[in-house]
Amino acid sequence: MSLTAADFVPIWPELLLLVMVCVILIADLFLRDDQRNGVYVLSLLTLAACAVVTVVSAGSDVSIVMHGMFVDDPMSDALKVMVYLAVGVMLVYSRTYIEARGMFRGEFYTLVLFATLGMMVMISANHFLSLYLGLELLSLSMYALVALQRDSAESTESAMKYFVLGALASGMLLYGMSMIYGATGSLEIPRVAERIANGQANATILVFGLVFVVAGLGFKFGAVPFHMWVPDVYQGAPTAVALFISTAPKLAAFAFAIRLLVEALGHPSLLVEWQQMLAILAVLSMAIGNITAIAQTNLKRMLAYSTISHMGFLMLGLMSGTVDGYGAAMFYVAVYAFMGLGTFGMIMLLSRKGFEADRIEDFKGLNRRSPWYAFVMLLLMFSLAGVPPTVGFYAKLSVLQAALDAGYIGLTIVAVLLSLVGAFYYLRIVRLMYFDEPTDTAPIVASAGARVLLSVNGLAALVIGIVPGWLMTLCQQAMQASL
Amino acid sequence: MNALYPIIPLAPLAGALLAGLFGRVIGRTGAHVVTIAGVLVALVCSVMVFQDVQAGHTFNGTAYTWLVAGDIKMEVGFLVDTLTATMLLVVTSVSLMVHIYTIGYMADDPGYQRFFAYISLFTFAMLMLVMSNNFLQLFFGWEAVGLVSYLLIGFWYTRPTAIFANLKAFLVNRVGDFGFILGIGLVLAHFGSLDYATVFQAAPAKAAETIALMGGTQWSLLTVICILLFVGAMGKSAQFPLHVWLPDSMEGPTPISALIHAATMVTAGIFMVARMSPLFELSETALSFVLVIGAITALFMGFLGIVQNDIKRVVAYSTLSQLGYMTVALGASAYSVAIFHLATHAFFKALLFLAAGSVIIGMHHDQDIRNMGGLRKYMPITWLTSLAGSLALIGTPFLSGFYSKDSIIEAVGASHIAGSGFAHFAVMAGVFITAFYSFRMYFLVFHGKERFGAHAEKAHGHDDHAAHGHDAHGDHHGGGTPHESPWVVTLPLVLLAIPSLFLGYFAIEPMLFGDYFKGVIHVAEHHEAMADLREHFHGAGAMAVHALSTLPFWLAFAGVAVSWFFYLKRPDIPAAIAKTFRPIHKLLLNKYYFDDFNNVFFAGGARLIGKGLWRIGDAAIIDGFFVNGAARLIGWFSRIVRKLQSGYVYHYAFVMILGVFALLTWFVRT
Amino acid sequence: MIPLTHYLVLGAILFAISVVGIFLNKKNVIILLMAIELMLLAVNTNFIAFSHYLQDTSGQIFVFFILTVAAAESAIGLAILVVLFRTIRSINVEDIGRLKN
Amino acid sequence: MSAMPLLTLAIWVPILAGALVLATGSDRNASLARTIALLGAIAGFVVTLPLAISFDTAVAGMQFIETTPWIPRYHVNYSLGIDGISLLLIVLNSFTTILVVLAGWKVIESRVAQYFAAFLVMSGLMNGVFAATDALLFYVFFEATLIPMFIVIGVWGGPNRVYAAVKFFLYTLLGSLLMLVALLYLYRASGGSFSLADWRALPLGMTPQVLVFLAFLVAFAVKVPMWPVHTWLPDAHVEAPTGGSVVLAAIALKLGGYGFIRFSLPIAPDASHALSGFMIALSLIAVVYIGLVALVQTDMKKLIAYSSISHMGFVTLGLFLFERLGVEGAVIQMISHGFISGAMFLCVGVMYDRMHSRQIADYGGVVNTMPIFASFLMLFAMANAGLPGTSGFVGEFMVIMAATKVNFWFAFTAATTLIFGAAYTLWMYKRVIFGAVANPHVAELKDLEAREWIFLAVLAIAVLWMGIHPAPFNAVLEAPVADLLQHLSKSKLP
Amino acid sequence: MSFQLAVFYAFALILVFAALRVITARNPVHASLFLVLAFVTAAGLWMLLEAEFLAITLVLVYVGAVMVLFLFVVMMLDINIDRIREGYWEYLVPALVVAGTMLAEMTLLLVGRSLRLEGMPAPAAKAETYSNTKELGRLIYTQYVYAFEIASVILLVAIVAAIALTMRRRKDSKYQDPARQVVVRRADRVRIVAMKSDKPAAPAAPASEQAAP
Repeated sequence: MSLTAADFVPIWPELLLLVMVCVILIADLFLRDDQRNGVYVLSLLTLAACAVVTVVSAGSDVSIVMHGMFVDDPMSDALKVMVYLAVGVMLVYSRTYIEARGMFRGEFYTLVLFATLGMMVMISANHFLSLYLGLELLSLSMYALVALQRDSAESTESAMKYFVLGALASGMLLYGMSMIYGATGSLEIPRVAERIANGQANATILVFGLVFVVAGLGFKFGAVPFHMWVPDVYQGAPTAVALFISTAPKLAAFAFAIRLLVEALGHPSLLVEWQQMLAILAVLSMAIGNITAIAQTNLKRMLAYSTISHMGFLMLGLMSGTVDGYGAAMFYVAVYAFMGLGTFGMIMLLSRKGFEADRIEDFKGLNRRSPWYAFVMLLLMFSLAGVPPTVGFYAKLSVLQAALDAGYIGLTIVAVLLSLVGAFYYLRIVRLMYFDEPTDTAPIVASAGARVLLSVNGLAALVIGIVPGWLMTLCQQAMQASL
Repeated sequence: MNALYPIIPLAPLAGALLAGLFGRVIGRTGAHVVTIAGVLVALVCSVMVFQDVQAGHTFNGTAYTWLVAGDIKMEVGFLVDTLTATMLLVVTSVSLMVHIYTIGYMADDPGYQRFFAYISLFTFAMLMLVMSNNFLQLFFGWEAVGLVSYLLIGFWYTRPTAIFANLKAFLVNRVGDFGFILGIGLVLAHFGSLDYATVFQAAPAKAAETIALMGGTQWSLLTVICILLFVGAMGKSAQFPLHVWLPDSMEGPTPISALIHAATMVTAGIFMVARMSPLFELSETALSFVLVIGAITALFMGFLGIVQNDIKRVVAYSTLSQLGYMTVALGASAYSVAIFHLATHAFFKALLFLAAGSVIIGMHHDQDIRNMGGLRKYMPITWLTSLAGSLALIGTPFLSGFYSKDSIIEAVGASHIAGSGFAHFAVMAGVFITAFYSFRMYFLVFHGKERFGAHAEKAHGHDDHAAHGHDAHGDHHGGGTPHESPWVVTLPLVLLAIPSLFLGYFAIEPMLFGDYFKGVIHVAEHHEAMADLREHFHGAGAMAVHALSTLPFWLAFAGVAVSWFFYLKRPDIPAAIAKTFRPIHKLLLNKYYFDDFNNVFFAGGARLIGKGLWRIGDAAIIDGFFVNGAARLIGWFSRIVRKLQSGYVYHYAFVMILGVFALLTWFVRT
Repeated sequence: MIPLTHYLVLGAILFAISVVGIFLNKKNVIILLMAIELMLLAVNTNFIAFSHYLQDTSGQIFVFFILTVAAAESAIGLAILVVLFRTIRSINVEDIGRLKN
Repeated sequence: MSAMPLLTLAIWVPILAGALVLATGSDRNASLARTIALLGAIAGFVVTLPLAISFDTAVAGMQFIETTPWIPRYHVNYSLGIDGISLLLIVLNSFTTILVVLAGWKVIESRVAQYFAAFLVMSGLMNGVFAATDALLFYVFFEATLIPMFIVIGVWGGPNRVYAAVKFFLYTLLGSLLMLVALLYLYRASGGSFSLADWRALPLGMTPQVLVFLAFLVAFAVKVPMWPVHTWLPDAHVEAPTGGSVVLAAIALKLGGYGFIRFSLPIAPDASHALSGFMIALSLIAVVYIGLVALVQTDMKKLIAYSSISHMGFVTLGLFLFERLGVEGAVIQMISHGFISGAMFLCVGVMYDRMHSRQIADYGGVVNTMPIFASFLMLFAMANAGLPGTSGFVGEFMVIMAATKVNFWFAFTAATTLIFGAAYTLWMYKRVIFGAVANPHVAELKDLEAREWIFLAVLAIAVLWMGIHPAPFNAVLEAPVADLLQHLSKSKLP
Repeated sequence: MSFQLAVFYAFALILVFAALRVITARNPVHASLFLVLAFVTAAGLWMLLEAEFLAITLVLVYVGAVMVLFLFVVMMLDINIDRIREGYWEYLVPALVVAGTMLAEMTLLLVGRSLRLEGMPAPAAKAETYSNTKELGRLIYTQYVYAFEIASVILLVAIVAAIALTMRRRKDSKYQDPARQVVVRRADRVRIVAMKSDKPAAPAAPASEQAAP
């Protein structure tokens, strides 16, 4: 029962991150306020190091270690790298922003890195327990991060809501897991799948558990009707944290769905059940998300509803029940995370001390103030709307293709029509930026890093749109090798 | 192909382009020199071609391929035969006269070069039309002459009446063209070619063919084609009920009234039907249609001439009536007679118009005949040429008009197709009316009391264009005495008077009864009108002598006599009659209310429907209900849905639980 | 011998009670946190019952970790509660409704 | 055949030129932006000339083929190729871009670089649409054109530009999204291919054909636009700046007609046959209904916009007659409409630049102060009314001829355009140009300046050339149209 | 009814009652105490399931630590109890409908025949030497060591978060920094400004100024 060196090789990134978090935690105690930048740099370096380790150790094989608790497969490697990237970019974008809001402290960075660790655990989970623990590690860090701007009523209120609803969702998830455990007698994902395949599991109780599991999962994704927290938290949380919530955890949630639904409960008899459940969630999410977004005046809130609708699209890919579909969903979530980074990055770019550029009106006349950032935002908005040649189009294309492949023609058409509704509010941003005169004429201040990265982010929406092949292939191959 | 053929149309085109595009460079003199040279070249070539054709050298061939689509070739080509040659001569000679005349008439108009460019362009288009050997080119010329007509009617573009008239002319012509193009379409669809020769050759075989147009009713293909083509002719040749544009077209300068709206363009329809004789001969119904339409035009348009007071309008209604005569001839299968009348009419009507123009110049651009009188003293050449023209028009024996018109009356009398009885009556009555209005005008203008000056102030309404400087005759506002026009104006009058007087005498025998149109105009065996005519013809002189004892002559005489009595002897009578028959007079003055009907029903109706479709169809239903409605619906739904997000965590939890509950109920069925 | 279903039904009842508690309670956030604890209790009972009847200890291990996490969760929840109270001077659920559409 | 990737150049030269303009230009040195834009537009046109010169009219299939794998995951290729139909449209497009740059030369004073860049990029994207032989590539270009157009209308447009821009965008997006579903369906049905050639050969049952056809129909009908999904066009045209209107009318609408030729007809031939009555009915409604609506417009641009819809009705009518003359006529009509509507909008632009009004009632007697302009407009108005000798006649004539062959009443209804077309065009002309000088503003008008003279003259030459000598235009269409009709004559039902 | 069953029912009833009281108690302190009762009874039930270690842990961790924390917070926050239960029953009907139906559904499902859970054999008795605590301890430190480590990280996060949220200085609270006080120099506090000597202002004004304080 003892662990060998082979057990530790795949978890190198996690170990490295854990060690570094502790280092940062301690180092922070000894740093003066004006040396705080060290924490920032160290965090970025940590992420970079993790990325290097992950990439170097990446292979096309699947290895299960730590007594079946941990799995290292191409999908996890790919997702982890994306998570590092998302977190790193988020740190760069938010550098100026958090400083202006008194959050530029060690806790911010340690909590972010703890959350990252939680995501990594989720991504590599091979056991319900590691799945759950990873999820909680992520969630608890998130709750704290949302509340971190503690003199803000919005921030704390949203943290409270997030916490209560999150705990409720965890409870549901656990209830579902307990049922699955009862039906299969195991908590280890491959063995659960094996028992189900062998017909040893009680089908009704599995479905019973499945409902709760899907509910918990729906909460993580922010799918309707488990979405209610999303707008309030996005709006209430500091933009940096909202950015964080809307990007990297979606990648983890995707892994979570793959592990739980596909790997554990992917048996055809259950597949049809959760396909339908996801279909319902997908349609509701796309409809409610897109339609409600239209009525929003707060940009963060609007983006929250946009996220909800995008999660609906993501589910189209997941529910297809094919490896291609999962690949499409992975591509979608990667692209989505990437676009989320850019849009929230833009909000932070326009914000400054004492001013939160989170009303839609704040983007008025941006083209006058800064044609370049208006262009970046334009690309991001069209990308979110799924208009070619931006990358968002290919994301939409691949999930629609997956849904159609699975025979959901009606659903595809509904999705397409709802994305038209979606285009309306993305267009509104572009409209304000380009067609209106600015009301706010303050110069745009941001760190050079954020400026460069944001430009790269926006341009990439176009460039990857022009050459999307590699990323699609990457996701596709990662899924194929992992399942 | 004879090298002369392309030169004939292209020479005027070259003149037109030079005058039009480089008008400013070459100046006024340059403009008329190049255009007249162009037309002169065309005339000379036409004469040569005419002789060539007389010598038996006809031609039918392609000059240029316009477009090829699969096995359908659309080409430009020439068909040169006696019909073409005749038309060439008529067109180029009248055109040349008008060109020369214009030098004087438009002498001080700022649009001088433009005018020459237009009339030369017109000449080109007309020549293309008559030389065509296929329907496409025919349509080309057809529309091109319409375009120039449009441009010329609106030549004085600041006059509201002129720009109204040219729009009207174009649109009414377009109605005709609408039928015409459909006719062409049917030809192409059923014959697979647009070439005259091919179509004419295949036509007899298709005589029995029918097409279903409405429901199951079968229509004779050729009847439909012929009627549709004739609808085109109705537009261009101003046949009832598409005649409405022609009187208004008098808003244009007088030279073009002579050239386009009397001598050439309006006869394009007549020419076309004559050209299509192989088709029309195969359809009795179409011929009847032609006959009746022609008869209506001939009679009823003549009536309108009686009440007109504008010198040009009188001539214009006369033209309408005469076009009706030609059409009647066509309907009676007397195509050659129609062409004959076309030719003679071209000369004497051009003469009358140009003479009227000369009078207008003399009258300082006053066109109201009530303000004239006794002009013969002042304008002797104009007077004499006018008299010649009028006499020719009313059909005085030995003069051109007599031969052509009398032939028509006889041909109709000999025809037996449906409607020929009515037509015969109409043309007969028309003789009296023609004589009456022609001499009414003649007497009012050249004889009787000198009325100019007295009413001038109140009657110069037609003249507002003069304010823009085309008229530099000085004190045109009624002051001054009339004077004879310069030689450039009177020369064409004299030159035109010659054929007006003598052409008929010399041409009737070869044109109607010789082999002149053999192989060009087809007359079916059973249409015996021409044969009948030929039987009774014993030479031009004999015909004239014989005419003295026939009804038309005496009708014409009566017309002249009555008008003399009414307008010279007892000028109070017309007014009394007008008063007695007020409703009829009013009807005539209002041109049978056709214009009002068209304005209200067609123009107004179209605008009303358009407005309805726009406001209701586009704005209310499509945009309002569907497009904006969908947006509003989503917006409304959005406002409803957003209320769900109440901000209270227990609501959120409730929704989550409800979700689980719903999923549970839906999926877990034991 | 107690049938397994007894425990499961008990778990379901507890679960339902906690659910009712969450959305019935409009005044006190602390009660919300307690209701969540009840829910976890229901889950734990399920796990232990299954673990017992399946003779598989992994269920109990899971419960162990749930307890651990729940403790941590409570700590954070209470911390947020304290922060919340400091900013809005209330832990009344109805006062936590500034963020809405 | 040239070894140069000519089509790639035709697409990317304008786009890169646009990027260059965007990068170098700002309102401070606007003249630099203008110059680069003009050079870019000319370069874009020049690179299409070798296509026209070395085009082989005898070949029915694609020429200048280029293929590179693009998205291997979905077997999507960057594959380009043109036949005669695409060739005409590409050259027309590149040509129009130059005019548009000239048209905006002086008028656009704010965000100059963005304006020109938008047009250059749009030009490249449109070329991409016409050259793509891979459905997804087509779609990407097809949709991407929306973005610059949206910006152009919205930024440099009139007072109601926001509504118009959004309406334009959403309308067209709606159409193309349904088309996307059809593309995905076909991808699946063809066993994983986006190649148009594969789809053309793909046997399909009647129901799928009809569904695919309808999905395409929505996309292309909106673009064309066909009645009743046309209402975005008048708004877009009225609000767009002159250049925008020109491109919209001259090129963007052609995407719809082109789409029918490339997608609907060859992929769903049986459905096309089955639904041809429906299509013809819609086309004829467009001709008559829109003709009447155009008659009562009081805004010049709106009138021309409606006239565009009516004229495009001939395109769809011609296509669905399944007659050689009809299909060729439709393509000819597209090209001709490109010239004429472009010219008409430029003319309105010329007046608008001086008077800042598009209301017919504000004008009158313009000929007195702008005689040369009036002459040009007369030519274009006559072309718009379909006068023989101008390009406007050729396509209409061919389509009417084809229609008579199919059904007399089709032709009858279509031919009413002779009357309506003339009525609304010339009535407008009369009210705007003719008459006495209506007001002091008209009295102060200056006639054309050299720049305007050039672009109107160029278009006038084009209109006349195509009217007098259309044979070369039609010659390139012969082979592909024959091929298409041959293809259409065979059922694809499995 | 066996003894075990009787004990089960007794504990279960108390548990349900306590749980109900938790969510209905007017006073949060009472609610906490009822929660303690619920935990204790639950621990009893767990005992019946031979999960001794967990039962004890539950009491230890929850009753001993977590609930104390709860109580502490309840006491610390000065909560207006009077307002606490206003409008409590407003959502009772929908709540009962949904929760009741859901419960009914779940129960039906769990006792339904199709589930055949009744057929699950009663587990064999454990060996005498079997120690639940020992077994769990062995597993936690061997097979589940990875999970254990993560759990410890979670606890660390909880610590960090709790400190970060509650222990930071407030922006508006005033505090002294001895280090800065020590290094302060005269120039930092006092500034001598040279002023041009002026004639004293007219004495009329001061009347109103002096009235102000």
